Amino acid sequence: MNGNPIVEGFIEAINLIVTLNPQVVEITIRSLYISLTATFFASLIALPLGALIYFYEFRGKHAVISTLQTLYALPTVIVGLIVFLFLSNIGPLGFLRLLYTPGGMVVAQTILIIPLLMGLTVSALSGIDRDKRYTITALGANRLQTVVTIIAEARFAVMAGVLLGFGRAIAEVGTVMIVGGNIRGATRVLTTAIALNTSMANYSLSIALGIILLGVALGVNIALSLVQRR
Amino acid sequence: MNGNPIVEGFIEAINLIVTLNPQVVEITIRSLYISLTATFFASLIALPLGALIYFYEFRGKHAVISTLQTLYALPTVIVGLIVFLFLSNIGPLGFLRLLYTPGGMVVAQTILIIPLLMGLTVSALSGIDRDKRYTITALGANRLQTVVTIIAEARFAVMAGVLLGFGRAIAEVGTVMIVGGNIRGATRVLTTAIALNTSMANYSLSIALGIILLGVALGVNIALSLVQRR
Amino acid sequence: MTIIEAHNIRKSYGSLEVLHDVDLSVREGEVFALIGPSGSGKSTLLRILDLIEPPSAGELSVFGIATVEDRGRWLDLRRRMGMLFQRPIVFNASVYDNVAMGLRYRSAPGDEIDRKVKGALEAVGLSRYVGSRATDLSGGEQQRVALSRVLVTEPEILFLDEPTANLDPGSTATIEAIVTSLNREAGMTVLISTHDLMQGQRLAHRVGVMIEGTIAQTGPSREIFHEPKDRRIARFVGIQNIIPGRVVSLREGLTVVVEAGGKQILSATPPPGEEVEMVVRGEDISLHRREPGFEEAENLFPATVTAIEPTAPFVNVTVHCGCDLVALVTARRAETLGLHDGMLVWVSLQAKAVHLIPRSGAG
Amino acid sequence: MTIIEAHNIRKSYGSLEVLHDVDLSVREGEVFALIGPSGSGKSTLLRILDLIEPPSAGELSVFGIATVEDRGRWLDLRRRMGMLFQRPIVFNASVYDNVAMGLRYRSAPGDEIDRKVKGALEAVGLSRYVGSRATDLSGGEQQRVALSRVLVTEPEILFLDEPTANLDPGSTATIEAIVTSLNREAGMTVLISTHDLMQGQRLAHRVGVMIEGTIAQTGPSREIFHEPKDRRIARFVGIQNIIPGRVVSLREGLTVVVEAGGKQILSATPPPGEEVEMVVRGEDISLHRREPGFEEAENLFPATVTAIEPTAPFVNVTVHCGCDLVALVTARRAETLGLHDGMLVWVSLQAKAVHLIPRSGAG
Amino acid sequence: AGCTSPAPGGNETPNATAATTAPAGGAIVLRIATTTSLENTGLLAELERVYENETGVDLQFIAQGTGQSIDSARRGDVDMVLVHAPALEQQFIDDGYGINPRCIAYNYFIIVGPASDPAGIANMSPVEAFRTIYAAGTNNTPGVAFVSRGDNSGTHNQEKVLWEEAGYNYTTEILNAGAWYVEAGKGMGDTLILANEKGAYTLSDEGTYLSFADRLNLVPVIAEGTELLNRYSAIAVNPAKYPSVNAEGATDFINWLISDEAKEIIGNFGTEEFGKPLFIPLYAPECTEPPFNCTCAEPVPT
Ligand SMILES: Nc1ncnc2c1ncn2[C@@H]1O[C@H](COP(=O)(O)OP(=O)(O)OP(=O)(O)O)[C@@H](O)[C@H]1O
Ligand SMILES: Nc1ncnc2c1ncn2[C@@H]1O[C@H](COP(=O)(O)OP(=O)(O)OP(=O)(O)O)[C@@H](O)[C@H]1O
Ligand SMILES: [Mg+2]
Ligand SMILES: [Mg+2]
Repeated sequence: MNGNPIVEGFIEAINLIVTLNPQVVEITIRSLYISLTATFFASLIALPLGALIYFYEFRGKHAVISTLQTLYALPTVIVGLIVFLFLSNIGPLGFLRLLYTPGGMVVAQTILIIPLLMGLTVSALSGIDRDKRYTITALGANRLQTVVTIIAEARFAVMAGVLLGFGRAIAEVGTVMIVGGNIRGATRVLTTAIALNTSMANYSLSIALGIILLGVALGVNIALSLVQRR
Repeated sequence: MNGNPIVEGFIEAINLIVTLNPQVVEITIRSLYISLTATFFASLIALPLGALIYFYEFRGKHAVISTLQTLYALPTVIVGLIVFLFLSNIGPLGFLRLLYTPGGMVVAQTILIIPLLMGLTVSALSGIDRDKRYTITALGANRLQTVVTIIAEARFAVMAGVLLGFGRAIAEVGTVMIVGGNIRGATRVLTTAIALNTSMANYSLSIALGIILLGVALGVNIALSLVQRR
Repeated sequence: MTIIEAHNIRKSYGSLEVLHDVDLSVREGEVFALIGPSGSGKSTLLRILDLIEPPSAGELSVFGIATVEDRGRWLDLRRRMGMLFQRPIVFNASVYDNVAMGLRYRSAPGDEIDRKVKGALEAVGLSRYVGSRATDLSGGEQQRVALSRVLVTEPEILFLDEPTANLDPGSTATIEAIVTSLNREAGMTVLISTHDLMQGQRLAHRVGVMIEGTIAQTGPSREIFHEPKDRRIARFVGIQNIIPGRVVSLREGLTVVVEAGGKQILSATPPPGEEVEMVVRGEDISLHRREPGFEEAENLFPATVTAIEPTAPFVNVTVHCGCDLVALVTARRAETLGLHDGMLVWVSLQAKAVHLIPRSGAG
Repeated sequence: MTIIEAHNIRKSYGSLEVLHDVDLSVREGEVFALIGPSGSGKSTLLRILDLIEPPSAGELSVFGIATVEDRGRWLDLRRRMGMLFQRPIVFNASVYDNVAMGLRYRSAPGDEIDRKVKGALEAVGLSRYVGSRATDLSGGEQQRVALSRVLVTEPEILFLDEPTANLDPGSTATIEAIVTSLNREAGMTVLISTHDLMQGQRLAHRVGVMIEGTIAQTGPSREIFHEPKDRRIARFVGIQNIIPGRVVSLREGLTVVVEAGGKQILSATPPPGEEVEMVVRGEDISLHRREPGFEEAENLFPATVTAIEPTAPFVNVTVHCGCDLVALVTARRAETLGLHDGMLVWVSLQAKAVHLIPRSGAG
Repeated sequence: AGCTSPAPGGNETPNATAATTAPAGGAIVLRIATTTSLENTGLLAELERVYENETGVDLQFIAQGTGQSIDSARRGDVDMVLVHAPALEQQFIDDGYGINPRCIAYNYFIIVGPASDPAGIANMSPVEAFRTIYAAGTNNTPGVAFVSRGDNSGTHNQEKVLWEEAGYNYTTEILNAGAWYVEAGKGMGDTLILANEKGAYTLSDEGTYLSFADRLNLVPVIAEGTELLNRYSAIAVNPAKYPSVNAEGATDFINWLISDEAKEIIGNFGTEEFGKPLFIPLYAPECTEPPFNCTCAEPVPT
């Protein structure tokens, strides 16, 4: 038995970062790229949808919100599997040839975090007080303008939701493993590398990669809060 | 290739539920038990801690909240690995003999969702207006009474956070796989069963189990909102 | 010309009926004040008239256009109106961006926005805050930002929902002055809700009293304050004396009413029934040290002072003269009269200051 | 006995200094009103005195106990006080549970809680809502729930932060009556902040004027309203006439001041300097149709009416007599006088109604 | 090797990075589904490095569960498979989805267990050993337990074969045989860790065991016997079923795999790290005879 893998993981993380290990740099950038892109597309879809759900009173609104909250519990493997079945050669979207590509991984993660982002957007907007809504309407905003204004106003809470979504995307392994295939040099990302190294008992390397992943998440977090504070 | 695994998954799910397949019932109950217990303990720890962070102004408060948000991106595999290293025979807590037991899985999931629950509690309480805090203080509440009152007042938002935490716990596979070991009849839960069946290409069974998992989450969701509405 | 015409408006939230049987018509260029107790539905009615929320039932036409049938035109109509809310609402952006919102929604050209925003901030005295974050301003300043945000859109109808409830007298005066001049100079139609009765009186041509979800009385403020239609309105407008009585005869065009103690009181109101209540404002009751020789008031009688309660700058004086009457005199007059408990005074009261309403069942 | 003694209190939020140099001492059994413009720091001061927030600097003793050194005792001290906030704050629970909160925090026995809560709800007329969800009540009702929640804890000092700003006159009167009787009967010390100057006058033994983060003047309300210490206070308390002048001589114990137009005006204030401003309340100026023979006012001169502005139930009359003066007369008196633009009137003004303050630089 | 220097041919091994830069756009991609245990040995990374250097073809290995990788091939999502599950392979070929099977190499499964060998199976034949473990397990002999992969992988299938050969019906007698028989339902590495923590016996492929050996207390108890043979094969996906697959690339790669150059690489792999090779390349005519019975030399016609 060699030393403590957690301590060694820290040392190794520092080592990998200092030496800018090209493989690690590559998969880190890929992770970031895929999860940021997925978060971006998911936000593009989920924020307006969430705002619409928040805005309009309709029958079954409560059920929709409950469903969204339930979908927080959607296992990543299931999402991965379903996306895989769609993108697979013989699946309905096989012709897109997205399976085992970063593009497919973006699709999978986008789908994975949409319910979360929608649900959190609804919650974030619910924090906006009714009089502000009335004010926006009274000022003559049309629907789109209303949605944009209200999201801008709740930007701190919405951003917290987006961050949570990004965190879920970059930390998850189920969908990217199934849809991406963890192909070295093509679709390997931090989490699949961690899973692989764990299965190979390279615990300290796993922990090192985990630390790098957290560092990346922290960076995104700080970057976003700087943007926000402007 | 046989029929569409998604459709078959639905049929199989109904079949498993109707026939009360004893294996499925067993792992479903185990999943529920582990994740509910973990959510309970995590809430017990994270809610008061979150309330304290929200309440007290201290240097570095912003950094603490940022850190919590960053920890949302903690990969489950890493948490599983670290808990594993602690609980393993040669680990510092090996004497507890919790490795490969449901107890150990509860510990791992509890640790996994604590940052999330803390962060979401802080957010939920931030929605409470300052004057309410002043009112509670002015009425002569001591610290504990203040925390309890404010959590009770923000119970809808806090519960949404707890639900999100529960969702994350019951849907994750990384920690339970490593710490629990997916041992049939002992530590196999819905997500590890899904992972196993997926690796065996039993896709429709995976999807069936995913549907059951969502059903369970929906049940918890509805139960909680009924409790809340009382 | 009638600019707002509402008929039979009803509004429910879930099972709670907030408005019912609301009829209202407002003329172009008019200042109309809605007064009424808290929770009576003033804000809800204003929101409906501003087309922010649809009524549950009823007819509403704005600018002569019926709105119920044609929700497609709501946005256009709404853009010709503006509303200021009770709580100062500002958005987490600069003062400039806050004031520019309405214009941006209307896709106004950039230079026009710039000119108008700066002009409006000048007018409310907030020029130096143009770049500040609006949420950092004090309540009064925020309300002025909100007002300029509405005014830059040059609404033809301006709704003000208790615009000064949270403001100090200085900020209140500023806002009242702006509203008055917009009405006088730009001919803007103004609907204001307020629970400051004096504000209603100061600003409005006509006042509507909202009680429990409906407009119970409409008229010039003098009428509302001196000739309320029923007991609830009388109570709400702060009338101190509501005395039950019975009409006994008519004399020289005046109604003679006998109150419980047997005293006869003359009123200029034609009898609304046999069982009536006399409604007399405290400030219409004059007190004298001795019988005034020159007095032309139709009612004149001696009474005993039973209570003196200063409510600066006035004094509430309760006198007993068969029934109890509360008179409101200025502190200076109270001093001059040398009022004290048990003192004998003469009460004079013009017949036209005694308003009669039908006796209502409940107390 | 002094129950609250604050000295040199300062409070900053980040870089924003909200309070500075606040000195205040309140006697047991006193009703003290804080008035001041919005944003001047009234609420902040009340929170500090109620030990909800610590001051950034300064000394504060409550019930004779110095608080700065000993934060361990804050909870005990705070439990002997109570505070009602401006916005009605109720918790999402039943009315009963809302009112019981303070007692539960003090671990009162269940039957005592039951008795007190029911009694308090009775007193504010909300008995029938005991089981309702507090958040469903109207604003006025919620504020009454909040008041009973404070009162059941039987505070020795009651802080009221603009308790009636959002309420209609009826609810306001109820709350004022309760406060007055608690002070008179239970000897409760009351600190109330308000921007309703009349409310301050009505309720308080003493008034403090808060301007820009400090208490600029303290005294009985008559003094504050008639003898403000400086121009800002004069403005705030709504004095219509602030006329610059120069002290020329003393005559029979009165100060003779010449204003810009050359007119001599007598004041009973000893001269605070050579360059002064005369501060005269509009309601202290009497107007007469012809020269009054019997008048004892030290200042008497003819003038021309230049503007008449009704602000019911009063009328603002601007007269020109060298300088412009605004007189406040009742609507009835204006009618009696038959006032009209350009009319010649006589103005009488007692020397003691002319208050002098040192001339300040800024306008 | 310590944890600080990644495992054999570690997929993160810095020395492997030279060849990993993504091929320029337009490079021919060949997708190969394979099993995690094979990927974990690091052999594939080595083959990839050499082959990509020689041909410029972008080899993409997708490591999945055994069932999953054959299923991927059945769906035409990959161009070929590289697996070690003879029964599943045969089914795949018989169903018409797989063509041109070539066996490449073999090694042995090993039965590992605690050094104390509580069931006393050392020096037994594999089948005897299984019988002994069964007896000890069902008698509740303290310390005797067996961890099964339980995931229908090649290794798991081999284990089932051994139980059958030992005379038990796997489904009725072994599953649910008692607490001593633990079904892990996970990959080989995790199963070894699990067995290690429980001090149990398990069946492992040699490669995975060697790469985990430094963190295990388990020792190989039985490493001999033809029953423990572990044969690796490459099979192309039938382009008649899926015209879109890269059949040509698969043919080329299979032909390269059976070339002497590749066999040499395979035959040397692991010597540096473990002091002995992990795989033994198969040559004709040995491969055509029992116990192999497969094709290993005949090039696939292009
Ligand atoms: N969106 C809403 N949902 C449910 N109830 C509402 C809503 N808006 C108003 N109400 C209820 O309708 C009633 C009338 O409210 P409204 O705000 O119109 O009164 P108001 O006359 O403006 O009172 P105030 O003087 O206190 O502002 C109240 O009982 C209130 O609780
Ligand atoms: N917790 C806080 N953080 C930052 N600034 C604050 C805080 N509380 C009050 N302020 C600021 O302090 C100043 C004084 O506020 P305060 O509420 O005491 O005024 P006020 O006299 O009560 O005004 P109003 O009459 O409008 O209630 C304001 O500029 C306000 O924005
Ligand atoms: Mg309102
Ligand atoms: Mg305040």
